[in-house]
Amino acid sequence: MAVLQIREAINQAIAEEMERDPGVFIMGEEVAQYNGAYKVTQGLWKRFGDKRVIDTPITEAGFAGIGIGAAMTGIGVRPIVEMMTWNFAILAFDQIMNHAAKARYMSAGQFRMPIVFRGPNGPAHMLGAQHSQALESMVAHVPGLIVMTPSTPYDAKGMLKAAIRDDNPVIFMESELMYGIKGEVPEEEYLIPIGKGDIKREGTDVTIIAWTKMVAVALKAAEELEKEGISAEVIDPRTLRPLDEELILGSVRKTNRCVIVEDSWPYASVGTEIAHRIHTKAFDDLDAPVEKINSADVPMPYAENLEHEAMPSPAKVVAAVKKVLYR
Amino acid sequence: MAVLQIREAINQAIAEEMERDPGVFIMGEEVAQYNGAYKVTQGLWKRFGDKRVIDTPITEAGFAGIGIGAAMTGIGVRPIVEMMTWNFAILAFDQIMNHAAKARYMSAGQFRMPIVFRGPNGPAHMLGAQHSQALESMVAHVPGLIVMTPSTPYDAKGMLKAAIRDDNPVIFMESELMYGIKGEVPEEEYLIPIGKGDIKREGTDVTIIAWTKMVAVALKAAEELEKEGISAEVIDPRTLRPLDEELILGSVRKTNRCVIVEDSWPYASVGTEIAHRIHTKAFDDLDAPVEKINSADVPMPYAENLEHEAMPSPAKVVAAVKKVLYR
Amino acid sequence: MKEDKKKAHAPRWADLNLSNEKLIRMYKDMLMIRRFEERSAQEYGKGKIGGFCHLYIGQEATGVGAIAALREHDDFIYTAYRDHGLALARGMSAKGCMAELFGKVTGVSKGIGGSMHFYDVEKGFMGGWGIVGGHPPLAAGTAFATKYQGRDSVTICFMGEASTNQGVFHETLNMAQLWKLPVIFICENNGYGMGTAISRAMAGEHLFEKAAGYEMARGAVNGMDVIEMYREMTIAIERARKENLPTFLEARTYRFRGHSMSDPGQYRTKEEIEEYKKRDPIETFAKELIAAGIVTEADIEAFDEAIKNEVEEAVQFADASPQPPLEMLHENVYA
Amino acid sequence: MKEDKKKAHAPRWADLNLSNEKLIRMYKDMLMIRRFEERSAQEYGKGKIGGFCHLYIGQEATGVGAIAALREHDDFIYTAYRDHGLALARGMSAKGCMAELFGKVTGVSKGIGGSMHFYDVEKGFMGGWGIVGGHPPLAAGTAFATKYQGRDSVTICFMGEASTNQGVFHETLNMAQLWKLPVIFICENNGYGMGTAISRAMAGEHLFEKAAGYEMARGAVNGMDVIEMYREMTIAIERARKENLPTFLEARTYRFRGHSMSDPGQYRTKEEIEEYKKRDPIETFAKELIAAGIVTEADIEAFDEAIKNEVEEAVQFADASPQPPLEMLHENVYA
Ligand SMILES: Cc1ncc(C[n+]2csc(CCOP(=O)(O)OP(=O)(O)O)c2C)c(N)n1
Ligand SMILES: Cc1ncc(C[n+]2csc(CCOP(=O)(O)OP(=O)(O)O)c2C)c(N)n1
Ligand SMILES: [Mg+2]
Ligand SMILES: [Mg+2]
Repeated sequence: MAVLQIREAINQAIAEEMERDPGVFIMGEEVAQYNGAYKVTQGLWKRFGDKRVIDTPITEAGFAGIGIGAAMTGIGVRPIVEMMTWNFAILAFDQIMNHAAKARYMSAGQFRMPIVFRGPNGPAHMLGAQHSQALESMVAHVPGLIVMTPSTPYDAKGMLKAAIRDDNPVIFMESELMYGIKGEVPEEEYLIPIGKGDIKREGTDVTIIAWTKMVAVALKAAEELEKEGISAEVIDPRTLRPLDEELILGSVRKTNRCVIVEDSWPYASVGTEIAHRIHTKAFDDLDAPVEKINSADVPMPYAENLEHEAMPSPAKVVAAVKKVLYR
Repeated sequence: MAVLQIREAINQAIAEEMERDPGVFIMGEEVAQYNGAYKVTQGLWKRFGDKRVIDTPITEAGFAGIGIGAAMTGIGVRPIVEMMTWNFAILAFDQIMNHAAKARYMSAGQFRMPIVFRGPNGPAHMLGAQHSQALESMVAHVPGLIVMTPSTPYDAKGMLKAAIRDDNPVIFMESELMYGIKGEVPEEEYLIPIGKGDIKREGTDVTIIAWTKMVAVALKAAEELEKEGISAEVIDPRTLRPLDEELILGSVRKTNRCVIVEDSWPYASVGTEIAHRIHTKAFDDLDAPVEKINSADVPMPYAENLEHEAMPSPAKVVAAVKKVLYR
Repeated sequence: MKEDKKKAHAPRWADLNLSNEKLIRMYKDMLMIRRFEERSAQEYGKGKIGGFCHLYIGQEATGVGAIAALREHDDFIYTAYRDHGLALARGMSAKGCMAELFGKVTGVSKGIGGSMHFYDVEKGFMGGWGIVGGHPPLAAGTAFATKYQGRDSVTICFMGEASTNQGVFHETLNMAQLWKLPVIFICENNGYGMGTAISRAMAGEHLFEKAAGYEMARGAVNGMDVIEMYREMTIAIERARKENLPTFLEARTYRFRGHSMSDPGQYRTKEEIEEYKKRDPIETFAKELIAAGIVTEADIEAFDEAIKNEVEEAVQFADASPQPPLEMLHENVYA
Repeated sequence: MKEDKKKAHAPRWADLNLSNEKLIRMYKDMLMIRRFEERSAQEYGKGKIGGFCHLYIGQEATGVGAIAALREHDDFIYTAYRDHGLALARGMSAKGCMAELFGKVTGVSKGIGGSMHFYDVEKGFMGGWGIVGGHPPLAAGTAFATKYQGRDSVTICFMGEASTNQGVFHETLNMAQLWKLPVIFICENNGYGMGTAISRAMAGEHLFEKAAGYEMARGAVNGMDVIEMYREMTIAIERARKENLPTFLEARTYRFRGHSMSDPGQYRTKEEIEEYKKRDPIETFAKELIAAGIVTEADIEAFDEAIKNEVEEAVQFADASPQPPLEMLHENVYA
C-alpha cells in the first residue's frame, strides 16, 4: 500500500471524484494557481483547469453562497468549497446554517444539497486567538448539517469521497497540524460511510474518545497508560453529526469508564454532547462520571508556553484516565 | 409596585441607563423612528433624539462592528446594539466572536468592551425555519462573551441594567413571545448581578431547569405535577455564561433528580452543558440521569401543528419528570 | 409622413414581439397577484394565516414584467420573502400558494416553508428566502451551475433595495461580474426597508450605481410599468444568455400595503401612497390594453370575475386541506 | 521668471509645512521598519519567532507618510495583520515589537497577541487584526465614538486591497458616509492578496471606485512616495477633522517580500519585483533628502548604523525577556 500524507490523501480523494464525476469542482481562496494555502489542492488546477479549480476573492460568505446555489440547482453540480481555515468560515455561517442546512427542509424535500465545505480547523502553532479556533461544536449544533473530522490519511480519503457523493451539506474539518501525518492508503477505491466511527486501539479498562488531531494525543496517552498496566480503548467517531452512538456506548459498556479529548472550548461542545449521551444512555454502566479534556476556555494566546498549556496533552489525558479509574 | 410587560421593563432599563450615563446609546434596525420592530424601544427616539437612538441600515455585521469599535475606544461610550432577531445576528458572528470576544484578551487587557448585543431569540409563531432559531448554545460556547436570558419583567430590567454597566460584551437574549408577559417591577433602582441564578419555585422532589420562555413551561409543568403530589423546584440560571453552578448543584443535591427544558436544538446545547456539569459534579447525588426536553432536532417547520409538535411543552416536561422519578 | 403617423399609433410595445395573448396573460397575472393577496390579507385577519405575511400589492408590474421575459422551464428565479406574487407570476397555482399560507400539506412547500419560503423546483422557482441579502449569492450560484453545465439558462434574482446594504450582496456582484455569470439582479426599490426610507439607510443618490465599482451593466427602470420592465429585461436576458454577462437593474416601484401585516405604516404619508396609487400598474395597463383595442371593458370585468373565483376556490381548497402529518416533522432534514 | 526658477528649486514638499526634523523622522521611521523586519525575518528563520509573519518591507512609505500626518496622541489607527511596520511608525518601541514577535511578556501585547495583534491603546494604536476585512467596521466605530463624544479625533484604517472584496467593508463604507464619520480608509494596494493578483479577484478597473456608489471622497495615491502619502493624508485628515467626512484612499504600493514567511512567491516574476525595487521608497527618499541638502550621505549611514543597533538591542531584549507566566492563560478573558 502507498504511504501518503493526509494532505495527499485528501488531494487524491478530490482528484478521483473529479475524474469520476465532471460535476464535481472545487473553489476557494488560493486553491488553484497557488496550489492551496496548505498545498492540499496541489496539482489540481494544472490537471483540471480553470473551469473546475477556481480561485475565489476573499469573500467566504459570497463563495459559500455561490457553492450552495450551484449545488441546489439540481443539475449534477457538486461543489467542494475550501475554507482556507474554519476561523474564516464564521463569516459564512449564515450561508451554511441558514441556507445550506435548511433549503431541503423548507422546500419539503424539493432540493438536494450536494456540497462539501472543507478546510483546516483548530489551533495550529502560534497563530493567535483569531486563527486558532476549533469550531466543530458550533456547526454540529445545527440540524441539516453533517460534520466529519478525519484523523488518518486512510480515513480522510474514504470519508471525503463519501462526503462528496452525499446529497447533504457536509462540514469536513481537517487539521493544519495533521496535513503532514503519514499513513497507508490502499490503491483500490473505498468509501467510509458517513456516521461510522472506528476503534483506533482496542482496550478494556477505559474508553478514550477523540477525533482529528486529538486521536494522536489519545493514542500517545494510551501508550503511556499501557506502561502502567492500564488498557485504554481509543474510539474515533469520525463523523460528529450523526454520531456513531452504538460504537461509543458499546465501548463504554465494556470499559465502564470514559475520557473525552477535544481540541475545542469546553462549554456546550461536541465532547459535552457525547458525555451527555453516555451519562444518560449508559448511566448504570458507568463507574465514574465521564471526564473531558478540552482546550482551555480562553481565546488562544500566541506565546508558545501558554499555547502549549492551553491545549490537551497526553499527560492531561493520562491524569484524567487515572481520575476515572480512581487511581 | 408597577406591573410592566417585559418589553416595557427592557425599555425602562435602557431609558434609565441612558439617563444616567450620556455614553450609553442604542443602535439597530428600526429602533428609532419605528420604535422598534417589537416596540421595545418605544419612545426612546423621541426622548433621546437622533444622536443616541440610531436607525441602522440592514447590515448586522457592519453595525455590530461599529458598536464594537465604539465600545473599545475607551472614551466612555457604551453601545447597546439591537439585533432585530438573533437569527440575523448570525451574520455578525464574526464580529461578535472574533472581535468583541477577543480584543481584550489579545491585547493583554488593554481594551474594555462595554457593549450589549440584545434582541429576541428563539421561535415565535409560524415564522418558518430561518426566523425560528434559539442560538444561545452557539454564543455560550465562546469564551469572552457573557450570555444572559431573562424570563420575567423584574429580571429583564435588573439584568439588562447590569449588562449595560458591565465592561464585557454581553449577549442578551429575549423572546418575542414573551415581550407581552407582565410582572411586578419596583420603582427603586436595582441590579441583578451577572452570573446569579434564581429559584423560580421551590420544591423537593425534582429540579427543573429552564430559562427565558421555557421558565413558564417549567412552571406550568410544576403546577401539573403538584396535582399529582410531586414537588418540583424550578431553577432559572438567568445568566448562561458564566453559569450559577452553585445554585444548580445545590438544588440537584437536594432533589436528586433533574429535567432541563430548552428552546434550542439538543445537540451540544447549553442544556447539554448543564446536564454534563450535574452528571460530573453531582454524580453520586443523582438517582437518575438528567433528562432534557428540547426543540426538535430539525429546522423549524411553518405549519402550526408541526411547530407545536416541535417545541417543548408542559406535558413533555411532566413526562420527563416522571421518567426521572421512575414513575 | 404616413409612416410616422402609423408609428404614432402603434402601441409602445410594437417592437417587443408581444402577442395579444401574452399581453393579456401579463395583465391577468398582475390581477391574480392583486386579488390573491387582497384575499390573503383577509384570511390573515381571520387568523387562518400565521406568521409574517409580506404583500406584493403595488409591485405587480415588476415581477410580472420580469418573469414574462423568461423562458418557462429552464430559467431560474430567486427572491426574498416577498414571494407570493412572484410565485403566481411564474405560474404556480393559486391553490398551492394559498394552501402554503394556510400551512397545509397541499401547499407549494407542503406547509413546511410558509409565507416566506415558496418553492417550485420544477418551474425553476428557487424561493422564497427570509434573510435579507442572503439569497443573491445562491442566485449567482445557480447561474454558475448552468454555465458550468453548458446550458444557456438565465437566473434572475429579486431583492429589496434595503438588501443592497448587506455585504454579501457586494461580494456577489463582484464575483458575478468577475466570472461572467448569467444572472440578473432585479432590485425592487419600493422606497422603504420596513419603516426606513432609502435615503436614511443608503449613502449615494443612485441605487444602481452600487454596481458601478464592478463595472457591471446597470440602470433604472420604471417598475410600475409592466411593459418597461419587460423591455429592459429582454435586453438584460439577451446579455446574460448570449454573453454570460450579469446586469443590475433597479426597478422603481412602490408597495401599497405595509411592510408586513403588522406594520402600522406611520413612516410615510397618505398623500405619498395616493400619489403612487394613481400609477397603479394594473389600472394603467388595463387602460392601455383597452385603448389599443386588445381587450374591452367587459373583458377586464370578466377577467376579474374569473380570477376572483379562482382565488375563492384556492381559499376553499386551502381551508379544506389537511395539515401536514406529524411524521413530517422529522422528514427532509437530510436527503 | 525669477519666481518660476525659485519654485523649480524649492522641494516638492515646500507647501506642506514639514520641518527638516520631521522629514528626517519620516526617513528614519521607514528605515527602522526596513531593518526591524529584515531582522525579524532572520529570527523567524532561526525559529525564534513562530506562527505567521507578514512583512511590510516595500510598503514603508504608505504607513509612515500616513501616520506622520496624524496627531500623536488622540488620533487612532487600525490595521490588518500586516502591522509591525505601522506600529513602529506610530512610535511603538522596537523592543516591545520584537518581544511580541518572540512571544514574550515584555511585548506590546505581552506575548498574548502575537505578530498579527499588536496593540498600544495609549498611542491610539488599536491593532492588529487577523480576519481579512474584519476591522474596518471597528475603525468606523472608533470614529463614531469620538464624534459622539464631541472630540475632533480622526481614525485611520489600513487594509489590503483584497479585503475590499469582503462584504462588511461595503457595509462600513455605506455607514461611514451616511453618518459622516471622521474615518479614512487607506487601502494598501500592493497588487496581491496572497498569491492572487488583484485583477483575478476584483471586477472593475479602478479600486478606488468601489467607494463611488456611496459618493465618498476617493482617489489613488502613489504609496511608494512618503511625501505624496503625507500630502493626500493631510487633505483627507482635514476633511475628516473639520467636516466629519470619510475618505477612501487607494495607496498603490508593493511588497518586496512574500505574503508571509512561508510564501514561495511563484505568482509573480523576478522582473516585476526588480522593477518595483527601483522605486524603493527609502532609497528614493534618501536621495531626495540629500539633494535638498537636508542630510548628507554620512548622515544616512549614521542613521542606518544607529537603527541597526537599536534593532539589535531589541532582539537581545526580546530574547532575554521571559515568556508570560502561566497564570496569564486565564487572565483578561473578562474585564
Ligand atoms: C439579515 C436580516 N436582517 C433583518 C431582517 C428583518 N427584515 C425583514 S424585511 C426587512 C426590510 C427589507 O427591506 P427591502 O430589502 O427594501 O425589501 P422590501 O421589504 O421593501 O421588499 C427587514 C429589516 C431580516 N429578515 N434579515
Ligand atoms: C476572512 C479571512 N479569509 C482569509 C484569510 C487568509 N488570508 C490572510 S491574508 C490574505 C490575503 C489578504 O490580501 P490583502 O487584503 O491584499 O492584504 P495584503 O496581505 O496584501 O497586505 C488571506 C487570504 C484571513 N485571514 N481572513
Ligand atoms: Mg424595500
Ligand atoms: Mg494586497
